[in-house]
Formats: sequence, C-alpha cells, structure tokens
Amino acid sequence: MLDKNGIARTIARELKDGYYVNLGIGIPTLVANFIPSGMEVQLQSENGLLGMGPFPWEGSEDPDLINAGKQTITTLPGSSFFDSAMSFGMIRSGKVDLTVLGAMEVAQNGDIANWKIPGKMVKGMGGAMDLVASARNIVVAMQHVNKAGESKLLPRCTLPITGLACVRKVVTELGVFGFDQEGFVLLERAPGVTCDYIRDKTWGHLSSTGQEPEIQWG
Amino acid sequence: MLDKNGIARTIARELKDGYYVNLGIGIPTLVANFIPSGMEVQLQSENGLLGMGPFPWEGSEDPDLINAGKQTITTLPGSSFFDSAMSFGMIRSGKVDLTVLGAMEVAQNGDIANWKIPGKMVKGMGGAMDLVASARNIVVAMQHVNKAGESKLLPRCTLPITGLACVRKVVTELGVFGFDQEGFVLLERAPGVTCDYIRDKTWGHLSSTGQEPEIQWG
Amino acid sequence: MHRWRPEDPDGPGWIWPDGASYFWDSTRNLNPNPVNKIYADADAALADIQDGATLMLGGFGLCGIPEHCIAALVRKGVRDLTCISNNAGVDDFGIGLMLQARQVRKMISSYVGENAEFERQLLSGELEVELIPQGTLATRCMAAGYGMPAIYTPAGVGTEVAEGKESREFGGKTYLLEMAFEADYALVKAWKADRMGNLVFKATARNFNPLMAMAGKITVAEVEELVEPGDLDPNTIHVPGIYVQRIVLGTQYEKRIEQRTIRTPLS
Amino acid sequence: MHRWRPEDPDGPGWIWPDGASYFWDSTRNLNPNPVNKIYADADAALADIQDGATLMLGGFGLCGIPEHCIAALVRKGVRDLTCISNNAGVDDFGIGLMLQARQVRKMISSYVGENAEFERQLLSGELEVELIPQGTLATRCMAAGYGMPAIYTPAGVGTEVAEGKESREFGGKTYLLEMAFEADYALVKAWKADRMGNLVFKATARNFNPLMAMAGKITVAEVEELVEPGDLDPNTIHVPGIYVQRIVLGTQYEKRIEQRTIRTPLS
Repeated sequence: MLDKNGIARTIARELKDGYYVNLGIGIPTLVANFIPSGMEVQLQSENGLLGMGPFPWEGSEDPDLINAGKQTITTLPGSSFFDSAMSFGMIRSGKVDLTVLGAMEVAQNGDIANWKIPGKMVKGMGGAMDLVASARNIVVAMQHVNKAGESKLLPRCTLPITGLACVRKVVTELGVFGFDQEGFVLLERAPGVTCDYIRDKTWGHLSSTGQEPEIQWG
Repeated sequence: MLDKNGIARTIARELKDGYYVNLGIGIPTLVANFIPSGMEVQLQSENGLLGMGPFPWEGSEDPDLINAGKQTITTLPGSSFFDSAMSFGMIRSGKVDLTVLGAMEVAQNGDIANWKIPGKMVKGMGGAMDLVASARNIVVAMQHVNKAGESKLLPRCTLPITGLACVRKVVTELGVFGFDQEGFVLLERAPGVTCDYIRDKTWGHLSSTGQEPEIQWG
Repeated sequence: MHRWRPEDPDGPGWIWPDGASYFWDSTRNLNPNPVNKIYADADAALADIQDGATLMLGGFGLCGIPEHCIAALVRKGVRDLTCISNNAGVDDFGIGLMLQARQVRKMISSYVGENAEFERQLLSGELEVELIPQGTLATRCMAAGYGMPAIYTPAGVGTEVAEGKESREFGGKTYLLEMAFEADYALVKAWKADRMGNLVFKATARNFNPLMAMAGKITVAEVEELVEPGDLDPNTIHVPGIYVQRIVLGTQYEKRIEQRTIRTPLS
Repeated sequence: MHRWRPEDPDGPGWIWPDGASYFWDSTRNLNPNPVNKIYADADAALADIQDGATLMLGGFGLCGIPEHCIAALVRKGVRDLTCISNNAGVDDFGIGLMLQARQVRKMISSYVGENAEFERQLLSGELEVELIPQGTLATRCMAAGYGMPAIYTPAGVGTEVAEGKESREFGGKTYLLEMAFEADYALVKAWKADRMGNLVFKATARNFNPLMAMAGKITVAEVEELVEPGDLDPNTIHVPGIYVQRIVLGTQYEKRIEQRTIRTPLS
C-alpha cells in the first residue's frame, strides 16, 4: 500500500524535462516535492501564475501571491503572472503537459466525478471542469475506496460528472491504472498488494494478467 | 466650400472633453490639429496605441512606434500599448466615442463603401470593417463628388459596402449631413454654398428646409 | 494629454506648441482641467448604484478583492444585487460582508466554499447561486470587454452545466455556447493607476480584475497607488484607461490571507 | 527553475534546499541543464519547416516583423506557403522578399498594398489572397491561443466577407461566426525574452505578435535581447514561456520605416 507521499512520488515519474504541470489541491500538490533533482518543471496555478515556487518563509508571506488553493506561495525566476482568461486559455489550448487532480469517482471509460455530492452543500467546480475538458494528459490521484468501503473505480460514475472520458491514468494506494477499450488496466501494483486484492477493490472492469510488477521509484 | 482643413475643423466640433477618438487615414487625421486648446482627447490607433501624439522631430523617429497609417508618431503621457486583439476589443465593445473615416460612397440609409473598387487591385479593408460594424458614433469625412463629377451621397452604394447603416454624420466640402428615416438631412451649409447647389450634388434623398445655417467654427 | 494648437492648420503635419519630447515623459501635464475620473472615496464612486444592479467583483479568494468598494456597498445598504465573482468571500471579509447584510440576491461564481452564512442563505432559499466553471467565468468576462457576444468552451460538456445550453462540434470536439456577461458595474482592485485610468495589477491579485475592468458598463477601480500620467511605462499597462470610468485611491488595505502556508526549515 | 529535493517527503509543506528567497531573484539559476529553447540562429530554428506549411508572421506594416526569420525562410527556399500576416511587406522587405522568391501560395491578410510584385502574382493567378478584417484576423489568432474554436464578430456583416459564412443574431445585432486559425508555425518578433520563452514587446511593434505567439503549434520568437530568468518582472510579461518553443537572438535589425513622418517646426 502507498501512503499519500507514495502516490505523489509514483505520479512524479510521469514528469519530463520542460513539462508545464498543473497540480490540484491535496495529494496532487505533493507531487511538487518529488520533481527529480535537475529536472525543469514549471508549475501552473490557474489563478494566474506560471513558475510557482514553494511556500514562503514565515514573515515573507505576500497576500497578493497565492495559488489556486489560496495558499501563500512564492515564485521562481522566470515566472509570469497573467489574468484568469489567459490562464484558462493556455489550459484550453493544450499547452499544459500534465494535469494531476483528485477525484471522488473515476469510470472505466475515463469519466471523472469530483465536484458535487447530491444532498450535500455544493461548493462549486472551480477550475476542474475547464481542466478536465481540455488537458491532454490527466492523471488522477486518489484513494482506491471511499470511507464506506466502496470502490471509486467504477463501471460508470454515480456522482454528477466533471468531465467525459478524459482521465489517462489513475494512481491509488493500491496501484497504477491505465485504460483500454474495455476499462481499467492494471499497470503496476503497490508494494505488498496482490492482483486479486486490487481486483476485489475495483468495481469497474479491470484487465490484469496477474503478473503486474510492483511500483518502482528508480 | 470647405478645404480639407475646413472639413477637419468642422468635424473637430464633435469632440468633447474625455473623448476617445479613432481617426482614419487622410482628412480624418487632420482632425487632430483642431482639438480645442485645453480639451482632453485621446487618440486610439488600432494597431495598438491609446494616447497617440504628434509626429516625432526629425532624428527621433522610432521604427517600433507607428500609427495605423504606418507613419512614425509619438506618444503622450498616459498612453498605453496593447495587442491587436485588445485594440479591436475596445472598438467592438463600443469604448471609442468617435470614429472618423473617409469613404468612397455613403448611402442615404447610412451604409458606407470605402474599401474596394471592382476591376481595380483590392488592397484590403484593414480595420475599416471592424470599425464601422462596432463604433457607436461614426463621422465620414470625404469629398462630396468623385473625380467623374458623380455624387458620393447616394440612394444606395454602388461599390461593395464596408458596413451597414452605420454612418451618423457626413462632412464634405459642401456641408454637414445627418440622417433621418428618409435619407440625408442637411444640417449646415459650407460658407458660400447654396442649398440648391448641395441638393444638386446629392443624389440620395436630401431633406432641407432651404434655411440651413452656414457652418460656424465658434 | 495634449492641447493641439491650430496655429498652422495648413502645415504638412501635426504641430505641437513647443519642442519638447513627450515620449514617456512623466514630468509634464499641460492640461489645466483634466477630465476627472478620480473620486474622493469608494462611497462617492458607488453613489449611483441602485437596488437590483448586476455587479462584477474582481478577486480570487480574498486576493485582489476591491475591499473598499465592498465596505462602501455595505454602508450604502443597496440590496437585491446580482454579484458575478469567482468566490463569495469568507463570513467576515469580502463579499461575505454583503451576505451578512443580506444585500445579495444571486451569486454567479465558480467556487463558494468557506462561508457559513452563504450556506445558510442558500439552503433557506434567500440566496440564488449559479455555479460556472472558472475558465468559463473568466472568458465570459473577457468576451464582454472584447465585444464578443458569446464564446465556445469545452468546459462542462456532458455535465449538469451543459443542461439547457447549446452545444456544437468543431473539429470533432464538442463545445458549449456561453454568453458574454453584462454587468452594470465592475468593481476591481488594481495596484497602480494614473488619472487616465490606466491600470497595473500585482502578482496573482490580477486574476479576474482586468477582465472585469474591461467588461463593466461602468468600471470603478480602487487602487493602492495613484501616479502621474507617464509614470507607468505604456508597455506594461494591463488595462488601458479607456475601460475605466472611476478611480478611488484606497488606504490601509487589510488584504487578509485565507490560507497562510509557510515553508518548514529542514531539521 | 527549481530542483525539489525530497529530503523530507513527509513534511507538512514544500521543502527548498536552502533558505534563499527566489522571489524575482535574477541572480540564481540552479539548473545545470536547462531545457533548451534557444537556437543558434533563425536557420536552425526553422530547419524543419516543410513546403506547404501554414505560417503566422507577426507585425503591422514593417513594424515588429520577424525579419531574421523571413530572411532564413528565403535562404531555405521552402515553397507553397500559406502566410497569415496582417500585411505582405513591401517589394524588398518583409514578406515581400518571400514573394519575390515565389515561396508564397496564399496570403491571409487585412491589407496588402505597397507591393508591386504581390499585385503581379495576384493578377497572374500565381498567388491566392484572402482578405479579412483586421480585428477578425487578430481575434481568430487569439481564439487559437485561447483554445476557442471560433468567435463571433460583427465585422463584415452584410459585406462580401460574410459570403458563405454563418451569421447569427445576439441581442438584436448580427454577428459572423469566424473560425480560429490553425498554423504550423508562428514566427514572431519580440523585444526581450528569457530562456524560458517569456516575451516582452516594445511599443506598437507588439501588434499581432503576442496573439500569433500564443496561436502557433510551434512558435519561434526572434528577439533583440535575451536576458536571464528573473530579469523580466513577472508582472510585465506579455507572452508566458509556455507558448514559446524556440528562441532566436537576432542582431543588426534593419527595422525599416515605411512612412517616415516628422514634425514641422513652427516658422
């Protein structure tokens, strides 16, 4: 089983030199901690920043400088600020190489639901619908099952969806999953987790040879 | 009869304090010379400048600083540069208070033709179609008749039109013309020109009491 | 600003009354009676806002919000407002203050968390809310400022957001038709302005502010610093003054931080 | 650019290897192997352009044109090009040089005067031309960079430009549906860039350049000055580096003036 940092570290293997990356709130944010040393990756924050840096040191917080999670942050040399229309312009035009976000449910056709639970107060979709409708390369970071023990990898989403057939990869505490015509494809197992266990926790269609390797961080 | 400067000076009476104005190439450009002393008028050049100033002194021409007529110009304090999309954005959203341009023909319903003569090399409409489709307040500065002696104020345009029912006022060497439901309305005569003479040179429908005053520059 | 003098109307070019260069020269202001866009305070700038008005309010979270304009709206007590704003503030700051005073009839936003009073009014039916994808919200503002009546965006295709909306395929991909916003007033927060209304924003406090500044029928910009015409490099202006009708110089900005996150030193 | 070190992956926040502030700090560049967007010259940057490609070329008249890229295209001899550019240069400068070399199959422009060779090729049928209102041209570029498949504009309604195009009424006014451009390459001229590709333009040499830079599948920016990351104030960047794939530092710009107009001293 992976912890949150393990999930983030696994996703960080998707990064390539020169990538522009948008990281959602929660586990996706942790991916920034695992950008390999020497690799150039620029983080886009959809509230209007390219070249996001780490949190500021205490006392140097700038209320005019936050990320999309409304956290105080810093910039790195070569950063740029822009308005929200240009920010979503670069997202819509497919310039962001990798988008990592959380989800409540992912369907075996790549649909994602992550903004609304019927009966609960709806806070809004923020930029999630724009991101999932446009990003070329979407990786979901989430827990494999919800608090009720139900799988979040489903035949189809039961919650109101955020976007259609857009997820390329899912990383949970149990493994790494791709997609084919039939549904989910197990690519790698988390350390110490069996294929049967994963199959049991995955309610959507899952292709597995039973021989998938354990995740390696190299 | 008015000369070119007289036409420009007549149009300059339309200016008001705080106006943003787009002046076309030719006679319209001369309007800038008659902005009343102490009045604040900002000139918009659709290639991306608000706050255009006069031509530069010899030796201080900047090839990176031109107007829409491709002439070297200067800027005034408080000017701003922007890209062509924003420039036409402010035109389309009706932020420019007055647009002055030349024309080959104006029809009695306010149609304008000023970009193309069939059989001649067509150079293009530049920004004219955008301007006439969007500007709230369009004044045409032109000669009343063409070189063949034919009226340019017509029942309908014979040349390919640039925009529909958009002209609010026409100023020629013979007078100032508005529009009503029926067609052109003579508002003022040029000094020394009779209403009958104007009627003779205006082939579109012209309303005139015969008592229109001579143009005063105050 | 310039005062042309028609001393030589028949000359071949434009005539300037003296030989100085005005190119990015901040030291001159020849006009004795400049057009006045500057208002004494936010109360004066918002004096004519009526009940039932549609307002755009800039900001993302509490970052770059027009806090003096919001305070003035609360003082004024204007009601039944429709507010287009990415967020709805927190209970005791930002648009939350207007919610406490029950001045808002409808919120058009992308995310409205962090606000208990908001939730209460929504559940009781006092408040209407329309949730819009953030990029759609931004682009519908931009469309207004750019004179485009509508835009196409893929955001929300196949979701609840698409219900009742026209969709259309371009190049094999489906897009929704979304209309430009119309707002009676845009209230924005800028970093610097000159008296012509040219605006410059700082860091991520830019966000929706320039878009809304360009979209409002009447745009009120509250700013931290007011400079002379020419002090701002014309290459660096985010919103040209043509879009801005009213300017207020604010003082003592609170600029509350919503999530104060700091770096942890290595132990 | 940053090198995160996962020394403390379980820590509560992001960890930076030392205590320095990187906020607008131009003196540091920790990365030993930066991603290379910088090409030796325009020839190298344009080496893969094929016959039949669609190019966007920035500039208004001869102002802000990518003159080194144009020279490289002429040297390369690539043919059957479709060029999206507001103007077509003059006979011996700008796109006129490509016309002389008969490299252009189609021009998409708003105004093509001032070019005798252009006229000759057009009349002889060697060259196709599509004339587009200038604002439509600009906005179709912007649409591409902003991921919008099409825009609505009133320009050209009721004219020849509207022929064969879909029109639609919004709020009682008629608009034409105009498609976003698709271009294989955008060749633009900027004033300054850093090696991340962040671009700054000067005065009215900005014009179509930022729009095309954002629209190209591959964007090549030739610049007058190349600075270190952090030297450009992030508030003042016109085109963020995410849009720019290749950078060329040009030297000895000719920057020809098309209409040299000067002020006449009062006599």
